[in-house]
Formats: sequence, C-alpha cells, structure tokens
Amino acid sequence: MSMDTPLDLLKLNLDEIVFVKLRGAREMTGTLQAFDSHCNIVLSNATETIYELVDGDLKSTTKDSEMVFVRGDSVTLITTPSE
Amino acid sequence: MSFFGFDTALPGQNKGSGRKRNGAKKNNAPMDFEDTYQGLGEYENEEDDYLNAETFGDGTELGADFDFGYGRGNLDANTSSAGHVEQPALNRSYASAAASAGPGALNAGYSLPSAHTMDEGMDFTPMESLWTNQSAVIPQQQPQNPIPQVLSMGEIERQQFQQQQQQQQHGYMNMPPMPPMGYGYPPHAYGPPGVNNTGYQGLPQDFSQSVPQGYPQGLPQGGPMAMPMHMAPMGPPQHYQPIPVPMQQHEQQTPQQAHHQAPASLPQEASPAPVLSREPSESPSSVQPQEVVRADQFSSVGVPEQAFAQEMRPPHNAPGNRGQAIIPDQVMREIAPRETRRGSMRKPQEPLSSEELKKLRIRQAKVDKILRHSGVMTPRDKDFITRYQLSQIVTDDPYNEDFYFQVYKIIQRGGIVGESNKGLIARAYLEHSGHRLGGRYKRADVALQRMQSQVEKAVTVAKERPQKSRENLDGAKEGVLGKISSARNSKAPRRQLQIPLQKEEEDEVTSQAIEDVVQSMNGVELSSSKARRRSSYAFRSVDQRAVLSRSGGRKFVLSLIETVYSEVLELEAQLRSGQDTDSSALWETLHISDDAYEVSPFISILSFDKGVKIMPRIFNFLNKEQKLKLLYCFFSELSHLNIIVTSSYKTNPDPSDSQLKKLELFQSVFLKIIVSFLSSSAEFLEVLGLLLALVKNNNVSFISTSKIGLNLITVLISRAALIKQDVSRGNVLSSMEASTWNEIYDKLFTALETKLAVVFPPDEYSSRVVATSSSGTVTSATVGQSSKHQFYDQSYIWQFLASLALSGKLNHQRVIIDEIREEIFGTISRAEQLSSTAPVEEQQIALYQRDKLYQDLNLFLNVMGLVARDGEISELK
Amino acid sequence: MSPLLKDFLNKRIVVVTTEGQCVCATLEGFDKSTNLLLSEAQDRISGSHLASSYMVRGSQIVCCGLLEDGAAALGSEETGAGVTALKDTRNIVEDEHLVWKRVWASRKQ
Amino acid sequence: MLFFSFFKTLVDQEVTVELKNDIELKGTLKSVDQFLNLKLDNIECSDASKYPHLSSVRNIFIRGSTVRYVYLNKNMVDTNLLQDAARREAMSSKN
Repeated sequence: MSMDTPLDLLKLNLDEIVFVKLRGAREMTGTLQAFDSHCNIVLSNATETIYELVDGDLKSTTKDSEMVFVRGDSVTLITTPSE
Repeated sequence: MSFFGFDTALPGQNKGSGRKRNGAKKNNAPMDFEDTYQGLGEYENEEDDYLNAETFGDGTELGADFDFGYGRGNLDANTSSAGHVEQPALNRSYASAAASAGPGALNAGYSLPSAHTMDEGMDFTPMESLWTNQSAVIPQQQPQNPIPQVLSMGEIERQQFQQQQQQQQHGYMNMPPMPPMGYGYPPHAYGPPGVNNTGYQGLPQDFSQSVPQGYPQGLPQGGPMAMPMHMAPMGPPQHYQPIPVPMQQHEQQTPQQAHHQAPASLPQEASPAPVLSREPSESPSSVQPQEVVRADQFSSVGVPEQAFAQEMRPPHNAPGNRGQAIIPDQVMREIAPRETRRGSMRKPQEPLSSEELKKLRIRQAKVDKILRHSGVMTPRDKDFITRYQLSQIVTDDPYNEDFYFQVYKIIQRGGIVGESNKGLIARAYLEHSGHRLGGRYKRADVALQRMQSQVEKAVTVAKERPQKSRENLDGAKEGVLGKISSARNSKAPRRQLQIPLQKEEEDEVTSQAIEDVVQSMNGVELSSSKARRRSSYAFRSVDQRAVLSRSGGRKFVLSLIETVYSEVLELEAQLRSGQDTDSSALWETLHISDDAYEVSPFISILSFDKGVKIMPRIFNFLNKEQKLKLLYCFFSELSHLNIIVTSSYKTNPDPSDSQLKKLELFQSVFLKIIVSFLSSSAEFLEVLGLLLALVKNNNVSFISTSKIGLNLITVLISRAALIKQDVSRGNVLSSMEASTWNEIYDKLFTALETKLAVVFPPDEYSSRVVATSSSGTVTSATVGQSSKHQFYDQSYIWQFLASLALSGKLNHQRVIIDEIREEIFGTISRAEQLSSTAPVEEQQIALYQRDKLYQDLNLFLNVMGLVARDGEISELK
Repeated sequence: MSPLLKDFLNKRIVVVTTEGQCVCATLEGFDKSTNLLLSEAQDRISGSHLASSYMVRGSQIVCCGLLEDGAAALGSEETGAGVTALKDTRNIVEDEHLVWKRVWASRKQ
Repeated sequence: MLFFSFFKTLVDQEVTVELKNDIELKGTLKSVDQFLNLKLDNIECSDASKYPHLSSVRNIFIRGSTVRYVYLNKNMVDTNLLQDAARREAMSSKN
C-alpha cells in the first residue's frame, strides 16, 4: 500500500467533507465526490464563501449548492476542515 | 499524425526550411514543395482504420476548420495526386496492427526464417508489423482480424527481447540497433517497402533525392559506401561509412529529374544535369559499381531508380558487414521484381569531380544540421512506443477510460437484464444507489420492513401455538393483567416471579453448551478476540475520533477503506472479465482479526459512510466463513461502533441532521446485509454464536438505548425464534441446541433486566429527533408517515420487545410486562388522546396515527395472547 | 478534435475574450485549440468596425455564442455607454493576501 | 478522462456555468469535449441587465479553461459511482 502522493491523500477524503481554498478570495466546503490530477473536483452539499474588503472591512457572502464542479485551475488548496 | 511515432519533428518541414536557408544563400530561387516532400501523405489516408475515430475523433470531417499549428492541410492538397497510388499499401487497421503486435507478429515480422520477410520487415521497416500490408506475405495476418490482441507492458518488453535475440541469430542486419545520435535521418526514408514501391511512382525523383540528402552527410566522408542507403542507420556503427559519391551519381543520373530538384539548394542540379553520370563511373572510394547500373536500368523502364539503387547497393567494401551478402539480393527480389535483369547491371561507376564533391560536402553539412534531431528515436523506440500506445487503445476493459459514463448509462437503462456483464456492473451500484427504487431512503424501509416481517412472522406463529401454552399463560396473567384492564394509573404490580438473578457482567463463559456453540461455528475463532480485552462500555464520546484513535487514527482508517475499495474494484473488474475471483487479499484489507489495536480497524471502517456503503459489495466476494467471522467481530465490538454511540440517546441526546442521515445509511445498508445473511445462510447455532458475541462482550443495556443497537438485537433473536419455530415443526431441536439457546437467552435477559424501560428514549429525545428530521432531509424512515404531524416511530421498540417476549418463558414475559407497563399504558393513552383532541380537519391523520400506535403495541401484546384496542387491553380471541 | 464549434462556421457569433473584450464576427475557421479566424469583426457594444479579418488565440477565448438571426449589435440600440464592461478571467482579487489575512484573523477569535 | 466522462452523462441536463469573469450562464448542456469545453443551448444570463453582451445568444460555446464552477442538481449525479470512477482514475494514473 503506497499512500504517498498528494492525490492519494485526496483519495482518502473521498466522501468526506473537505475545505477548498480558491483563487479570488474564495473558499468552499463540501463533500468530495470526485477529483482528478488537475484538481478538478466535484463537491456535494457545498458552501462557497467569497471574501472581500469593503472600505477596509471584511465582508463575506456565502452561496450553497447541492452539487458543484470546480475547475482545478481555481483550486489552491484542499484540506480537511478544522473543527 | 506524429502520434504514431513516425516523425514528430516534421522532417519535411524542417528540411524545407533548412534548404530554404541554404538556397537563399546560393540563389534566390523559390523552394519547390515537391523537393521537400518526404512522403508524409502516405500516412494520411486511414479511412479503413477502424479505431481511427476513437483515437483521433472525427476530425477529418471538419471541412472548413483548419490547423494553425500544423499545416498538414497543405501537404494533403499537394500530395493528393500521389495519394491514390499509395493507398493500397496503407489499408491496415490498428486492429491488425495490434494483432500483429502479438506473438504472431513476431513470427511474421521478425522471426520467420524466410529471409525476405525478415529483411523487409526489419531492416527497412521496423514498423512493418504495424504498418504494412503483411497479408501479402503472411496470409493469416489479415487486417480484418477483428480481435486485436492486447499486450501488457511486460509482454511487449519480452517481445523486444526476443527480437534482440533473433537479431543476434540472423546477424546485425536483421534488427536495427540503436544508431548513434546525430546519424538520424527522416523516418520516412525507411518506410515500408510497399510504400516505397508505389510512392516512388507518384513522386519519381524527389524521394530519391531527399534521401541521399538526408543522411550520409552526418557520416564520415570519404569512406566507402558500405551500406544500402536505407539500411545504414539501422546497422551497427561500422556500417556508417558512406561517401558522398554515390549520391552525386544519382543526382546526375537522370536529367529529367532536374526540374523536380530544389534549385535553391542545389544550383548545379537545377541546371540540366550533366549526362556524364549516366555512364556509371568508378568512384575513387570504391563504390560498388553494379547498383548504379541497376539504377540506370530502372530508370529506363520508368521505375523510380535511385531509391532502389541505394537500398540495394551491396556494401561489398564494408569491413565486417555481415549482412552484406544477404540483404541486397533478397531485398531486390522482394521489392523490385524487375530485378531479373540484375545480372546485367554491373557496370563501373564514374568518378566525381572535385567541385562536385565539395558542393556535396557543403550540402551535407547543411542538411546534417537540419536533421540533428530527426532521428532521436530509433525505429525500435518508436516500435515499442507504438505498440504500447496500441495496447492502451485496444483495452480489454471497455470501462477503463470512460467508466463513469458507461456505467451510468447502464444503470439509467436498468441494465440488469440482458448482458450479464452489464448486470454485474450495475449490481454493484444498484445495491445501494437504488436508482430504480427511488434512492436509498426507500431502501432503508426495505431493511426495516424485512426485520419487521420477520418479527411479525414469528409472532404469528406464536399466536397459533397450541392452546396449552396459552393456558399456562392464563394462570400467570391474573396477577399482572387482571389490573391492567381496569387500572391505567395503577402502580407497578408486585413482581410475581423471582428470576434467579445471576449477577451481571459475568465475564467467563464456562458452560458446556456455549462451548458447543463455539465449536459449531466452523472454525470461527471466537476466542481470538478475547486477546483484545477492553472495557465493555463504549467510549462515551460522540466524537468519532475518540474511537478512531484507538484503531490507528483517522488517516489510517481512511487509507484502509481506500485499500478495500481498490480490492473490491479489482475483484469486480475480474468478475466482469469472467475471471475467478480470490477474496483473500480483500479479506486481509478488512483487518477483521487484527489485534494490534484496541478497537478492530474493521469497526472503525464502519465509522465512515463510505466504509458502510462498500459492505454489500464486500459481501459479494466473501465466503460464508468469512462473513461469519466478520459479523462475529462486528457484534463483539458493537459498543465501539461509532453509529451506536451517535444513535444512543444517552451518549448523544441531541443528534444532528447529518448524524441521523448516517444512522439511516447504516440501517439501510448494513442492517440489510445482516438480515439477509441471517435469513439465508446462518444456522441456528451460528445465530446464537453471534448473539453470544454481542451479549458477552458488550454492555447490552447501553446498546439497547440506541435504535441501531436495538434493531441488531431484534434481528438476532427474532431470527433465532423463527428457526426454532421452524425446526420444532419438523425435526426437533437437539437438546444441546435448546439448552444453548436457553442459556444465551438467559444471559441476554439478565443483561437487560431491570433496565428494560431504557429502550424507550425520553420524550425530549424523541421530539428532538422528529424536529431535526422534519427540518432536515431525513425522510420517513425514522419518523412516522404524516408530514404534518410527525411523531417518533416506536415500532422498532415494540418489535424488539415482541421478539424478546417470544423467545422467553412465561416468567420472562412477566418481567417484561412488569418493567414496561408504564410505556404500554402511555402508548394506549396517547393513541386515545390523538383521536379525541385532534381538530376535525386532522381527524384522518389522527386516526391513522392511532391505528399505527395500536398496531405496534399489539405486535408485542399478541405474543402473550393479548390485544389492545379502544383504550382497553383484552385477551386475544 | 473539438467539433463543438462546427455549427458556428460561417455564422455571426459573439466572442468574449479573457480580457473582457466582446466582439461580434463571422466565424471563418477554428482549430482544436479554439484558435478562431473571424471576419467582419465589430465591437459588440459600440458596433464599430474592428477588422475585416481577425484572429483570436484560443487561450484568449472565454466563450462564443451564436447570434440569433436578425440580432443587431448592442450599439445600434444604445451607444454602449450604459453597458457594464465585462471583467477579465484572471480570477484575481486585488490584495488577496490581505483579504486572507483578515479572514484568518477573524477565525482565530 | 474522468470529468469528460462525467460531463457526458450531463448532456441534455440543465446546468449553470459560472465563468471566471463572474458571468453565470444557465442552459442545457449540449456537448462537451475532452478539454471540457462546453456547449450550452437556450442560455440565460443570470445578470442579463448588467451583462447584455450575450443577449440574443441562445447557443453558446464555452472554453473549458474559463469555467470556474458548474452547478448541478444532486439527482444528476450518482455519487457512489462517481467516487468509484475517481478511485479508478487515481489507480490508473498511478500506474
């Protein structure tokens, strides 16, 4: 058993909740349903949070989706969520 | 398509640009396309290739689109006239190519002793087995061979090795060894002979010119022309001793070719060529005279002469050229039938002028520069890569690349019927995806319904028991039930019977009867799990990490699960391809009897949804003994099961929506496996063994505070009751079996006694579950049917109590009634209240709920010959 | 090869580029990298003529939509002044690191 | 090829594509290629008043590289199968 590459670690989290950081000050949390070597992913029950600074204040908006495909070139980080 | 290894560097283009540069210096005449063309078009017409569309898509239909980067379109246009001639040589399909990549190809292309095949296939065209129409030589290598053989990487390598072996046997000429870098030449120069034959007709002189330009330049000049042109680079290095002279001769041989030549690059050729070379001259570097003559003769019959001439030039003067004696003759015979005139061809060659030599040298230097990279890969490299690529294209698992789409479509169509292959594929996913039955939540009902019907069946049988046992009951009823009908608010009646109270948690099982159970469970090592001593109380934490940390940690368990998945996917693929499956590797990955951790990793696998979901597919591959071991482990360590902890109202009084969903998933998937295993394959003693595992190793009372736990107990004891009833009709239970059952039942009962009422969750918990369920996505499996008036469905509790009472003796039944009388009356009064307090417009719902409450309660009461209706309990008639 | 654009050949299309440019043109050709050869290119907003022959690199294409028959350039209805400019697709938020800094800071609390 | 395979099963389903330039297009997926270029029919721009550029466009080709998200309905996806497909992809790309 060789669980050594980053994608193997991603495989461990299939069907588990993951936290995804995205370009453009966005993040998304959801259940990992699929991934490939480009970090294209599919999440279910996902919540996207978009952050922005409005006049120096941090503002966030969230958006829920029951199933979403995320193109890999936006993904900067995938991890399991901290509790 | 460079994909097939012929030339990624587009030598034609390279050369063209190179020559342009060259020519620009010498004279500014425009470059002639024909002069640079290398026969690329020969590889273009592939309509017959039956996998072409799969490989490249239907791009050929794209009429008006174009390719900025490639520019092949121009070539196509320009070579179309030649194309029709070339086509016949190329009507091979990938299928036949793949087929010939098999062992047969070895025979055909490489190992046949018949020399002409060998030479043709190996020396000139290492890709022969893939690209030429071998059917001309070996009839069984028909292109229409529909079943391409798939090679593994190992096989391909083995073939390569064999080829090398044969090469040793047949001398260096038979295989192209790796030429030194930089001696490359355009791959088309050694294209298949068949292609050459026809191709040259379409393009009379250009090819012969481009070839000589192509490669001798990189070789030491002035040496003897030792090798046939097309063969040289494939031979061992000692063959590379050409001199420019022969080329010079060719260039000069045919005056009519002058207009085809690139004037830019070779000004001396652009002018009408000197005729002197028509008379072969003796080369100072001792070039063989005869082939030049041969060339002349070919040209006289209108055959493309130079290429053949060069190919066939016997390298007489090459020292150590072992192939020299064989090759030219055989090749000549094979590819040029006109060679019958061979005998008359030997004429001396004319010497070159020094000016010509000089020009030629300059030209060679230029072209050499251009071609630096065109031979980076040897023919064998390309051969290898092509075969490997083909082996990837022609796979025996059609689901490999497009798995999701293919299987999804099968499932959508409900592909169970029909092709068994598709049925197998669909089965793995239909089991728990449940497309046809509307998703998994309906499936949950299936598992529960099955359990319920099992209990009901047992109760029905019990109701039909001979009146005799009923009468026994009647006597006892007086004390307990005499008050029931009249006194709803009565205090608990005094206990009528003192059950001999064995003290709880009596750990060591010593009874002979239980030893019998152990033995009867065919080699299932009940004792092995004793090695792992642990507190029988669960870790009272809802946090699954608490449990996971005792079996290796989250990551470890997740990696176990993924390994299990890989094994199952592998086994399923084997099943599809009709192979025998061996579950031993899968069994290992489950870590059932792994004592290295405090909690079996298998139990932790079940903490994850995906670990639960894979179970039915695991069960498809396990044998009965393995299943028994698995279930034994499961029941032994039930208290550690995350789902028990989260579904117990004691440890998790406020379950979340996602926890309730987990519970449903577990019930629909794993409970169902257990029910069907118990009802289809388990023997009486095996059921008892599992029950014993549960009772002996766990705090049964705690487990009974969990819905899942209670259901699991119900499943076991109702199944045991059914088997017992069944057996008692036919052959009687052996005394051993009967006493074992009694003993285990007593143990179970003792563990539950005095705490029986805990099976009823407190109202706060029930209402919270209902609230969470109705606000969340959990559906009717947990709660009652009515969407407007949801209530906590207690039927599973009554099923448990009914099963328990069913197998108990009279005194057991009395204890049960005694302990839960509050709940009995509570249920009756709730049922009555419903109908009296409900508003008129909700009467229907209220009536339904009332009936349901009575129905559930009566399942239990019927066991004892009682029935509750209209607020009263009476005897069942 | 991507045959997806085949249906658009020789038709009027709207092309949005990664820079946010929006062009209306006739699709003359394409290749598998979505390099596009366009003719009679107009600005989608103003309707002004851009070029009679226009090539767009595939890497700069966001999308191409088939213009319905008879659809006029937006510029003919309005001058294009009120139309919001399209964003580019670089997906970059200015000072993104500062945003994240704030996010982490707020998480710690 | 996993996601090519995946998107092929979504053909003729209604999806919402969010592009990296923030435009959101809802439409019926008509085709997909191996670059995950998409073709949608009957598109509707979620903020048509702000971005009228695609008004009078019904049929659109979207270059895969400019897609940020594709929103789907849960019932379009067989999650167990998809997870297995991802596992197979991971297994085969490893070899």
